[in-house]
Order: sequence, then C-alpha cells, then structure tokens
Amino acid sequence: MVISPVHYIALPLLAAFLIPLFSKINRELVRIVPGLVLAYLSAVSVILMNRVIQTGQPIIETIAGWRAPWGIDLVFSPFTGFLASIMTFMALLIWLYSYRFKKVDHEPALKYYILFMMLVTGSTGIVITGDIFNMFVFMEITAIASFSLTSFYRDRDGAEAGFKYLLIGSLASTFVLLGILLLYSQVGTLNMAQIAERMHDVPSGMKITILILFATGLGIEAEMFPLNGWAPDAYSQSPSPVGSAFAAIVVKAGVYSLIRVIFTLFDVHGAYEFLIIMGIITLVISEFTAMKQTNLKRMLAYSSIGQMGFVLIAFGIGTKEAVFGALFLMFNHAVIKSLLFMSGSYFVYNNTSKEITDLSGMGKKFPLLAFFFAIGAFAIVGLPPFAGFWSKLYILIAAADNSLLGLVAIILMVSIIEIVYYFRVVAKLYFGKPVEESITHKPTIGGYISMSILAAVIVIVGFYPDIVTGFLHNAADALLDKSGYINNVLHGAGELVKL
Amino acid sequence: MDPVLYNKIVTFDIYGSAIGLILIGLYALLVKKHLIKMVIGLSIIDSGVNLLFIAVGFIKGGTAPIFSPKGIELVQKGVTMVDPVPQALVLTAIVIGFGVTAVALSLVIRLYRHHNTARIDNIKSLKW
Amino acid sequence: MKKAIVILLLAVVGWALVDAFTHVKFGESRLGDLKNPNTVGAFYLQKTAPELSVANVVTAIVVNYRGFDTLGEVTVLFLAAAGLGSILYRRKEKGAHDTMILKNSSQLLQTGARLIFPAILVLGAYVFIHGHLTPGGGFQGGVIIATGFLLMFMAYKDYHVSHNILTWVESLAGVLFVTVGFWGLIFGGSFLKNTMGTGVLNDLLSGGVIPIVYIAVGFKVAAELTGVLETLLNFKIKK
Amino acid sequence: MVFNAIFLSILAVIIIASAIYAVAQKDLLYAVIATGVISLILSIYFFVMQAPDVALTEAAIGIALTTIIFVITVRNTSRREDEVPVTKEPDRGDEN
Repeated sequence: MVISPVHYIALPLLAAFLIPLFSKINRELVRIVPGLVLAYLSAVSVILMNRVIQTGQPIIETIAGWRAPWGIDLVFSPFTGFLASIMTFMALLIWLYSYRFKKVDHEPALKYYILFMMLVTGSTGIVITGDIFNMFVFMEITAIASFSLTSFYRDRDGAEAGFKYLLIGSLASTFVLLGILLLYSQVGTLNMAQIAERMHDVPSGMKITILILFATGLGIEAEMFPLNGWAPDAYSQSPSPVGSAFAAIVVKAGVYSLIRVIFTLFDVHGAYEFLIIMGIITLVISEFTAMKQTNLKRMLAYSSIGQMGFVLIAFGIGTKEAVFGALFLMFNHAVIKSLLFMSGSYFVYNNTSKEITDLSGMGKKFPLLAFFFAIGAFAIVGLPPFAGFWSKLYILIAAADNSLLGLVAIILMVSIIEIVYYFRVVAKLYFGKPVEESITHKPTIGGYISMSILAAVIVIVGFYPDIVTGFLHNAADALLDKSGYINNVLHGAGELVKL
Repeated sequence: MDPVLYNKIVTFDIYGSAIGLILIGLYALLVKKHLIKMVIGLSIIDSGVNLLFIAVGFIKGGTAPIFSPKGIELVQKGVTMVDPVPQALVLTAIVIGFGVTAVALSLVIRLYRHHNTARIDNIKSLKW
Repeated sequence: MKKAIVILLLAVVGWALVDAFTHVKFGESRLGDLKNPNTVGAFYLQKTAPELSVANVVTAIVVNYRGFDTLGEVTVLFLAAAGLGSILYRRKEKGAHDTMILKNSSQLLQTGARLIFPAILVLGAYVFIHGHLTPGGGFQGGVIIATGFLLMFMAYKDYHVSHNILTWVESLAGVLFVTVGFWGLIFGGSFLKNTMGTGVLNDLLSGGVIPIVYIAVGFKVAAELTGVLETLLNFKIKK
Repeated sequence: MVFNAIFLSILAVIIIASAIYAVAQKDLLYAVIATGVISLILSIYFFVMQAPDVALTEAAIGIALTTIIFVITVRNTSRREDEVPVTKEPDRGDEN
C-alpha cells in the first residue's frame, strides 16, 4: 500500500459511505470511526510531511493515471501539506471535543459525524488539489456540509443562519464557476500550473474580469469584507464544535484558495495592494463591530473575521517575511480560536442568548475552563510569551521593512481594541459577581484533553517558536516559488515512493 | 440568409438567454422577499451559468462527442466534434446545483415550520 | 432605494459579462491543433477512442480522466441527502407513516403506475449500463429510476421503500466506487486508474472499469434521490 | 438556416419570458412550473448544441426532480408569495 495524499480524500469518503452500515452493528461505531479515520490521517500527515521536508520535493500525485495537465493531480508541497496537516490535526482535536458533547438522537448523530468528516475532507481537498474545477467541487462539498451543520440543532435561528449562509455561499460558487468558465475559454485547460503558465497570453481586461469573479467568490469563503455577512450568524448558531471547525478549518481553506489564485494563477498588477486594502477594511470594521457585541460567540466570530483580514494584509505585503508571518498567524489562529470557542462555549452551554454578561464569575465555578479561555485571549491579542505574539511581531517587522508605517500604526491601534474587548470578557470571568441561576454543564473528558493540548501548544510555541518556524519557512518558500510549482507539476518526476 | 447575420442572431440568442437568466435570477435573489422565490432565483442563475458553459464548448458544425463506427470515419475525414470538457463540467454542476436546491428547500420547510411564514420580512430574528 | 441599488448592481454585472463574452466568440473552435493536442479538450477527443475504447467522450471524461470530480459529485448528493435528513429530522412514533398525499389517487393512475414502473426501472438501468456507448450514464439512469419511485409514491398512499434497503444500496455502491479507486491505487499506482483491459470500441463490455463505476454511480444516485424524495414527502406540516 | 435562427430566437424569447414570469408571478405553484419550462428550453438548447448527455441530465433533473421538490415545498409551505402574515402561534413541536 502506498501512503499518498489521496488518502486524505478517499479514506474519509469510504468511511462516510460505510458509517450507515456500521451503525447497524453498533451505534457507538458512528462516533468512533471518524475519530479513527482522522487519527490515521494525522499519522499520514506526519509521514508525508517528513518525506516532503527530507527530499525537498513536493509530492505530485496523479489521479486515474493521467499526468498533470490531462488529469487531476494532487499537490502536497511544504505549503499545501502544512495546511492540510494543520487541518487534520485540528479536526482530530475537534472530534475529540465533540465526542459526546451534547446528547442527541441516534440519527442526527450519524448525520453529524458524516457531515463533519466531509467538512474536513472538503477543506483538505481544496488545499491539496491542483485542478481548479476539482477545487470547486471540494468547495461545494465543504459548503453543503457547512450549511447543514449550521442548522444542525434545527432551531429557528439555526435554520435562518443556515439559509443565509446557503444563499451567500451558492452565489459565491456561481461566481467561481463563471470565473472557471472564462478561464477555460481563454487557456483551454483546468490544471492550475498550466493555467499559471499560459496566463500571460490572456488579454489584461479579461484577466481582471476573471480575477474579480474569483476574488468575489472566494472572498465570501475567506470572510473578506463586505462579503462576510454570513459568518457571525453561522458561527454563533452552529453547534460549538462546528464553530471551532469553521474557524480552524473552513476559513483556512477559503483563504488558501484566494491566495493560491492571486499568487500562483494571476500576475495582475495591483492584486497585492487590493489584498492589503481589503484586509485593512476587514480588520478595522470587524474589530470595531466585535467590540460592540454582547453575544460571546458573535464576538469571537467578528474577531475571527478580523484575524482573517490581518492574514490578508500580511499576504498582500507579499515579501517572504510577510508570507511567513501570515502562515504563522493562520496556524496560531487555528489553534487559539479553537481553544477560545471550545472553552467559551461551555460558559454559555445551555444558554440560548449567549450573552457575555452571563459569564460573570464563571472563573470561580470553572477555574480550568476560565484559565484556558484566558490563555486563548492573551494569546490572540498577541501578548508575550504566547504563540500569538510571534506572528504579530513578524508581520509588523515585515510591514516596517517595507516602510508601510501607516499599516503598522493601524495594526497597533486595532490591537488595542482587541485587548480591550478580550480583557473585558476575562475580567468579567474572574472579577464579576457570580450569576447564580445560570445553568452550566461539566465538560467531557475528551473536551478537557483537546483543550489542554491546544493550550499546551500555545504556550510551547510561545516559548520555542522554532518548533514550527522550520515548517513555515519551507511553506512560505513553496508558496512564493511560482515557477517551481509549475515545473514540479508539469515536468516533475511525480513518482510515488512505496513504503 | 447571410451567414454573418445568422451568426450574430444565434450568438445573441444563446448568450442573451444565458446572461438574461443570470441577471433575472440575481434580481430575484436580491429583491424578492419570499424564501421560495429566492431559491427559484438561485436555480435560474444556475441554469444561466450551465447554458454559458455549453455555449463556450460549442463549435460550429461540430458533432456530439460520441464515436459511432461511422463517427470515427467522419472524424478521420476531418469533421470536428464539440469540446467535451464543458459538457462534463456541466454534468457535475447540474448535480451539485440539485443538491444545493434540495438543502435550501429543506431549510425553507424548517423555517416555515418555526415561523409559520416564508417571507423574510416576517422572519428576521437575526440581522440580515 | 434598495431596488435602485440592485438594478445598478445588475447593470454592472451584466455589462461585465457582456464585455467578457464578446471576447469569447460563439461557435469558434478553441481546441487548437487536434493532431498535436495542446488543450485538454483536444487531448480527450484524440485519446479516448484509441486508448480507452470508450465511444462516449463525455463519459470517459466524467468517469476516467476527471473521475475524481465524479467521486466528489456523488459525495455532494450523499451530503445533500444527509443534510436533508438532519434538517428535517423528527422523532417518529413507532409505525407512524404520514404522507403528504392524503388519499389514494385514481384507479387509472394506480394501474398505469404499476404498468409503467418496471419499464422505467429497465429504462434507467439501460441508460446507466450503456453510459459509455450512448448519451446518458449513471446520473441520468439513477434519476430516471428515482422518478419511477416518485410515480409510485404519488399513486399509492402507503407505498414505502424500505429504508434499510436504500441505505444498503447507497452504501455498497459508494464503497464499490471507492474500492475501484483503491484497486487502481494498489495495482496501477494511481487512484481510480483503469487497470482492466479496455476491449473493443462500441462493445458493451468495453472501457475497463468505466461501466462498473457508472453502474455504481447509477445505483447510488437512484438510492439517494429516492431517499431525498421520501424524506421530503413524509415531512408534513400541521396546517 | 433561416429556420434555425427563427427557432433559436423563439426559444430565447420563451426562456426569458418564463424566467420573468417565474420571478414576477405571485402564485408560487405557477412560478415553479415556469422554472420547469426554463429547464425544458435549456434542455432543448443543450440538444441543439450537440450536448445530448447534458440535455438528458437537465431533462431528468431540471424538469422532473427539481420541479417536484419545489412543488412539494410549496405544498408544505404557503402558495402565495404575498401571504398574509399569520398570527397563529408557530408550531414548535419537535424542536430538539
């Protein structure tokens, strides 16, 4: 058996098709099998990442035996592999957290685990595929899973948030589809490397139209302003594990697709400036909105949008240091925001309003949970010695190196807003007067384990950032090396090594 | 009939229908206040995009991309076939569109059950 | 006010689309050189008949060259069925079957449905078995079979397809598809690779694994869509 | 050639007209039927443009299935677009 990137997609699909049958043998298998699959995929990630880093060559896998431009190919480079691995690890932790999170009937539980696994598969597929239409198909898989999971509780607001997400998401996919069509009519191929190679023959007016179509469509998935109206509702109405999955997995896939299209496919003048400007607007507006929120999950959602704006700014600067910082921030955001969602949602567990005022005095009731939340809050605003500090620092240095001092000022100003609203919550947790009648729920053991792992990662990466920087340097190089990407996909060896 | 004029008419018909469908669907999606109307708008947009795909793949004088024993001879004689790739992509897109529509309609039914109405001006418990 | 903004937006979108598509001439060949293929379309037209022995090029693309997309597409339908089931889920009392169609339809429809139903099933099966030779294939055949079941739901008040059977058919067909994929990975070094002999063009038994995959897709689509229709029909709102 | 041009023009007029009808009609059942007509014309278009596979798919999915699920939804919800707001207490039966 060859360990190869296609396992990321084929194995979860096989499991998803089999789960309804497994549930006839033993109902508990419905919950356990996805965990086993994700654990196996985490092991696959380790093996493949090791191989990629050691050989220095990306793994190019052909599907159905047709080489790159003719068939679909999967590209597992240090960049895509890094993202896919992060997503898989986070999915495993979120699965652990959602194991027995809430008591639901058997049939919804079955659907939940299928949909959750497909959410992960779709996002991983977006990242590792090398074919633009295949990316669209994976986007749709992710999208349908997200719509259904958003309204999983079948309550009023959940259904409404799901419907809203569905309308915006389908519009996004239509734009992407139109972009793919125009692109195909111009270059006659769907392989991303070949598109990139032939891109300079496309007339520039056409190029801009296509880029706008892609930026609109993918910007909706990447929560870029003003296309992010769906996000706060989807985050706050979906089940908590799904909320953290959105922050840790789905948004990352959206940002990846936007970055891949702008960095590799197009060489349009001004696209980077566009990213910076959209990033600044997204960052500033969402952080101000986050400050006004009284609902905890909506606040976290707006903060998440703001962080994505920050990521876009960093990518827009476009130098190696900035891309490195952006990738670091994506990693940090996945870890930290998941921790915040996981710990925060237990404070408002049985509480439909999810107001921040209800958190008052929870620090004494749940010291460990409050401690996790505090770590997350300190880390995400970028206080040393936590992981978030380093990514912010690298991006600031990159901005200063490019003498974008205005940008530095904006980022620092926004950081102050961030500090204000996160500290407000933490202060309420520890110093607020306890609300007696609030109904709460003791976290599961799996929840404690996954939260401890995340908190440990935040602290350890904070003290020894070298653990991840090696991967991040390779990833940033792989993203910026456009000709290397084209070469590897179209003319590379592409042989899979047997294990 | 003048071939140039013919070409213009046919181009106008096909592209016009497709772009018209997209615009009408967008209008329904953005202006209409009834959930089912919005979903109808979505499916009209899908139809328009699918038509555009096939139109881009079409080649004048081309035959369907299926080889019959006679077809192979024809191809060897230099008769072209239309581009098969957009057709394959549209097959995928149609099925995906159906899936999205089904989920959307189930959400409409859910929402109607909760609110006893399917108009968004009566629903808004979240911000739109 | 809102309408004016929307119409302005539509004008911009419409203008952009018209502008873009004036550069994409209708009916013009963009395939390039067919003998020496440079675009994927030309490559598929050139290679399908000699190398895969599949008469229908679209089928060859859908099942072989871009078979991965089809796997994704089947998954989308699977997810839509699962999502529908989760959104419209309700706790059932034992044995309670309430259907939207309240009374049995007319004798004429019932007799007609019973007569046509097997014919529709055969037609659907024909369409997906001959997917590599004639227009049509797994999706179309599957949908035709689902329409047959719809007819029966309409004609008979308490016509039910066993949920168990649907689940089994759906799961096994999906597993068959992925297994064909892994078979290719293990014995051919590439997922979904066509490892069987491809036979003679225009033979029923040609194309290697392509007919197998399309039959799996047909069964899966039929089972999924029947499930979707049944879920929708069984969900009733008290008025 | 002349026949072709006239035929395609008539199809174009019908498809746009039924799209407008589908959007403007207040009775949703008629609107849904109009979307079925759009799919029908689309399917003819596909057939004319040498895409029999797609035409078959559009016929099966667009005309039959999509219309059916729309009709089921309309029958399960309200038939008029401009429904009167109901004051009845909403049914929150098996919310879980």
